[in-house]
Amino acid sequence: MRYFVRIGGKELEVDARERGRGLEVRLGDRVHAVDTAVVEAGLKYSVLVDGRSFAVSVDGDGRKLALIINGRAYQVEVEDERERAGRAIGSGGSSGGGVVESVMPGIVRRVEVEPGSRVKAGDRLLILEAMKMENEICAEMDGVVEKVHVADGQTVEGGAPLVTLKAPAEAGPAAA
Amino acid sequence: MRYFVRIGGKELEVDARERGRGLEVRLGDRVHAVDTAVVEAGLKYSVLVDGRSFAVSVDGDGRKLALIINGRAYQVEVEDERERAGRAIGSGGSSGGGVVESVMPGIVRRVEVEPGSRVKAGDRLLILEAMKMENEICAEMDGVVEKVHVADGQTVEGGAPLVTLKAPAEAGPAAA
Amino acid sequence: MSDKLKKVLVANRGEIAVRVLRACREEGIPSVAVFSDADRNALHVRLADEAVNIGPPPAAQSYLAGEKIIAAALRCGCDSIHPGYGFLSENGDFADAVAAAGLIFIGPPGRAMREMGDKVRARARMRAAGVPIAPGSEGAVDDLAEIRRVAAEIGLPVMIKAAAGGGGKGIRVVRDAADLGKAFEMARSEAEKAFKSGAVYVEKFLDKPRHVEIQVLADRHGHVIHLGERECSIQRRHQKIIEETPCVLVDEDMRRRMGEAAVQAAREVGYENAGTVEFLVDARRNFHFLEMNTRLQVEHPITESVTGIDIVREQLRIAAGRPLSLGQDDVTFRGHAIEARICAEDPDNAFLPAVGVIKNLDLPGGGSVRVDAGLYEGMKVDVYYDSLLAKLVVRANDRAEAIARMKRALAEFQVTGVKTNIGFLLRVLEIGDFLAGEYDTGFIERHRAELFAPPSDGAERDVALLAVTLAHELRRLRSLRAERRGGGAGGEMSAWRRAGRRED
Amino acid sequence: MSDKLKKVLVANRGEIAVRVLRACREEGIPSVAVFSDADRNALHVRLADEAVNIGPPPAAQSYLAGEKIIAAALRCGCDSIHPGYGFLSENGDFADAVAAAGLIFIGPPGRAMREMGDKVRARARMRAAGVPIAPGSEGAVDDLAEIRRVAAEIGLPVMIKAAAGGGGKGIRVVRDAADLGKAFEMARSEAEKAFKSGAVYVEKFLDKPRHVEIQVLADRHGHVIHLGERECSIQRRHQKIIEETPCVLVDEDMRRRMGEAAVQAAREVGYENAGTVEFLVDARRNFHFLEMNTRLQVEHPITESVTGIDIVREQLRIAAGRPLSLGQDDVTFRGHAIEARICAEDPDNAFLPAVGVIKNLDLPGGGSVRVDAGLYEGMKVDVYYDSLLAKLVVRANDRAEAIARMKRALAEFQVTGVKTNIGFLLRVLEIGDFLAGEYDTGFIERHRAELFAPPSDGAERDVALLAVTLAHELRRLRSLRAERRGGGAGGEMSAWRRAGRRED
Repeated sequence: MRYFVRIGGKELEVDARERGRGLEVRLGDRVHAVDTAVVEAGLKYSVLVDGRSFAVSVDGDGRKLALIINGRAYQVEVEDERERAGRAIGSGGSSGGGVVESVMPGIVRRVEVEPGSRVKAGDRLLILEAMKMENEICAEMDGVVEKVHVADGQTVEGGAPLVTLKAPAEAGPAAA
Repeated sequence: MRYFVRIGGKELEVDARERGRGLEVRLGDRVHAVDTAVVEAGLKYSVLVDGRSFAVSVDGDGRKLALIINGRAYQVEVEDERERAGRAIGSGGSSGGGVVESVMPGIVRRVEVEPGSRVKAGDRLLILEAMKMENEICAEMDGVVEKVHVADGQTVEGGAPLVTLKAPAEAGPAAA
Repeated sequence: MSDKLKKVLVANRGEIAVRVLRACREEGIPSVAVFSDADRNALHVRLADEAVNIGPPPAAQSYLAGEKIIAAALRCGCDSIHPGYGFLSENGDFADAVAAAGLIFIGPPGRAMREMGDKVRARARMRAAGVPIAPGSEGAVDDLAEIRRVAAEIGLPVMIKAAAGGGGKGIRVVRDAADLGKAFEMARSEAEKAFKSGAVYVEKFLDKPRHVEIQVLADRHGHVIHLGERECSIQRRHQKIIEETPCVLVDEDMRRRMGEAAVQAAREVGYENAGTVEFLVDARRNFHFLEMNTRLQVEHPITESVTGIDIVREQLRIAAGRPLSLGQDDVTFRGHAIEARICAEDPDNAFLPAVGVIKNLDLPGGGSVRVDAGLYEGMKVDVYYDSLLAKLVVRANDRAEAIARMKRALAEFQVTGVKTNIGFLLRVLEIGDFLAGEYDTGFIERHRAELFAPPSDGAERDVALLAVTLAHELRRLRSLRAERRGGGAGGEMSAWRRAGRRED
Repeated sequence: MSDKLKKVLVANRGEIAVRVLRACREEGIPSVAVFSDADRNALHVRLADEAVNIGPPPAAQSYLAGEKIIAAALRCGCDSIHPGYGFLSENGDFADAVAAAGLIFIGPPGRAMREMGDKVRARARMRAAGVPIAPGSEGAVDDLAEIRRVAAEIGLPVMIKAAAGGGGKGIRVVRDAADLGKAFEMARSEAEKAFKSGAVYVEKFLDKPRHVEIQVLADRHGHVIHLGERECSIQRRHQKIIEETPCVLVDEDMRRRMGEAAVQAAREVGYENAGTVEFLVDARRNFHFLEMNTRLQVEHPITESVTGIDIVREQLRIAAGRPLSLGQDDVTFRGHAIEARICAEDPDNAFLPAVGVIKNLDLPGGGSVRVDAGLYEGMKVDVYYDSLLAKLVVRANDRAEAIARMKRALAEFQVTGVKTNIGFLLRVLEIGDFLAGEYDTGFIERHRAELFAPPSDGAERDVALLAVTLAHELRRLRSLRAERRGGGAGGEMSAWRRAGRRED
């Protein structure tokens, strides 16, 4: 099975096939013998790669996985060739529009933009209070506020949309 | 629900009924308010008895439970009134015969009795090797060997019958 | 009066409640935990002798509800209350209320807390007592014009700080005069919310300051000693994440001088029990009084590791009226200790707090490794409380060995279900300046590029191989579970057996 | 020669493999674990840099297969092998084979091991070197008549011991001349099986002996030092279960004299690396050489706790040819340390080993508490290997505080899925004679009545209440699961919801 792994910005192609009790994994021009043992199914594994030992914890079960390898956390996206083929057929070219989501549950303390506000990357959009700290939620790109999804005092869950930004290109010519 | 709890040699009668979010438990002439929280279902609980806090681990799910309460292990047998009623009807008066079981997997090193052997409590019946140690398996009561279930060199599982003893009363008049 | 407390209520939660409960257990004193509805299953509830529910999750209705806590203590027959840190621990009025209820507050008298709690007044008293302080406003300031005037006088950068502050809350650093207004506003708002007082003051932000503090112990009989220093300069969001002792900058003479200043500070306000005097140390090794934390400090275990003194047990004994069991000359230091704070947060996302349910938890073990935590599998980490999950403390014979041990222990500390800063802490311990001991409170900001560098090519390869291996395993597990649920015809059993074999 | 090892293969499993691997990691030395088929998932495999399968579960085909282990070390590019304790650790021929393969054996030379390993020869050499020894047979004995003669000469009780013995195996105590034959036979059979040599010897069984041992360190440059004593008299089945340091009987003068005797013993055989000289101490505080354990000892952590010295790191440095980093005068002792061995066994059933799968595991934490273990949830405990699951070590300022801390930590140590001796250890720590320090190797036998007393009425009540509460919960959980499986009509959902709420 061919897999596509996204780490940070890069994508690597990895080929894995079962061989005896283990896996034979090819990355670039090198082939590795991988032996995997289940410590707790779905959670904890012991992996030997060419005899090198890795204690790996895993969180997630879809395309996005959080791996903890000897104490270090890595966020990766893994897709196999069938999934990729399926996805290519299914959805065309989705938006890429900039919805700023809440990374954690909290209380919205002060919204500082409104629809139409023009913002630069790093500008503060609103203040979210969580775990007793005020956290500034800032724009990650230049753009124009398309929609504000929350109001002052509102409690939000992690992942809740806060503000939708349009890139300047999408926003059309400057308003004022 | 009425329960019968066997601890060591004693049996205690305990009455438990749900009351609000918790239990009301009666033992003797005292009634206790019990609040139970599940830490890991089937394994770990936090129990408040009249505000006194107990961290309890449990192993087993039948009549026999192993409880660990603040580090101390207790073997108990619990039966509710329905189970007791059912059992009273089901089986008449079972034997109480003395089957000596292997408490662990191991290898039988030397059987030292044979059917008909007369033994006293504490006499050695056989030697069982496990975890690199020779363990003497001794009679827990006076009696006569009725049956030997194993032979030298045999590998046994935990719980396997080793020797069946008859109490002297059951064994009839002394043979020789 | 007996020389032992009769029963202690611990008015806190999380690792520090566990810490105090363990000390009570070891001292042979019965203990009572309090818990909010969010903490019914918490470790501190399970480790206490008794436990009392004190209300809903928000702290204001539970862990900050002083009257409920005092009522619980009285109802359970306690003679004393330990406040831990945070929550009510530096609330002088609470300490007074505890005393007024006939109970012992395990900490300093309310009066001493108020003297030190008002940072503005504390600065004035320390200046009078001859303890060196940093330049800044004479008193509290409440208008922008005054802030601008002081800033101009002492020179930028400055800090605007809550007069009632602590724990990094209500602090803003200003490097540019144009930002004074915004910073003033935010500091005041945060201070208002955290401490119910919006009063702020201005202090010189020292050039590359190191944050070094001195632990003191004071009994009811006038004995005050210090237990050496802790270096706490590795901070993010103005909160410490790595602390160590000794501080590489501090030699025996400087330790003696700082220790004497700290003891003087404690004496000046009639201090009692354990406390910490914080100093800022500038590049020329001058030290300036910053504030006194009138409570047990998060990082107290590193001092315990090198001195062998159990600070919480000393607290319990001091509160019972016993004289200190040791004098200044009995305090000796052995080796080097480091603490790392394991927090539920996302370093890659501005260290924002993370939430979740702990799925898997492996704690490190072995020699000279200490874990203080309230963690357990199945624990919900939510937004109500602090993001501190655990403290990992190591000791070794010297600093290099302690760092090596910390790296080893951090690598063993595995948490899934919630994001943590463990990987980030490991990266800090690999930065050359940290290894050389050359750092100050600006360390993390200054080393962003290294701290957030992508993995090396070799590491990336390994991660890719492991990611695919795990993804492959998870697919196997999914199909296995689907088969088990579906029953599966005879022909399909082979996959199950194949999977089952490896799961053995 | 570099002063650091290049890569270490750890020829062991369980907690001691983990212990050594951690030291390698902290010392910056790459490590290789070996594992049998039973240990693929084991912690030591996961904590090593590399891991090599060396065969099926029986030790003879894996952890005792010296040639496989040496081959693995060579294949992985190791320059050294650490044997841990047990298995091949006291096999002089293995040490020689390691050296012959061009590898460093992290331990004493094979010659020194053989000298000490043959208990009969060791007794002779020690006597010649002026180290006090206990009365007994001059050499090995192999017929019952000779045993009877020696027993008559030195007087009963006597011990019949394997000449190649260790770890309590192949030892029988005889109090009655009538039992000499049976004991001889069993000791010989056990010795034959454990050590491949049935040779035994006879030694006076001292009246109420205490088992006190001295840790020594010796480098390649002729420096030999001792790290004080360990008291190991709390034993069951001739195996230690609780050890402490210092020994209440040993004052400074006695420690110096025993230390010098131990150093003399080590010098006599040209010892190198870490080793332990065991003494029996009689009621009049006379000490007699018992044997030397030519390897790392299970209970080495208590010495580390009070001296601050990492014995395994010293082993790695000594093996690399470095001189000892400290002299005898640099060794100081701080406080009191105790170790308790957590074993998979059933104290209520003659301490027979127990087996199972670890379902739930909670390890204790907090200050001055150390856990050395290879434990994890899901681990299979089976009959192939030793029953030692974990070592719990505490340190405190004095003995009473250390006992209190140990009790606290043991109570937090929860294991389900396999029977353990944790409750038994707690009971030992409550016996008056133990608290008073008045004990010897007969302690457990003598206190059977107290140690196995039924719970008090109050405790019994609590257990009954909790048993019923848990039984009630388990019934609820069962019916909940049955409902979930069955789907359940709308009306039956209420039970599910009710149960689910509490499971939150």
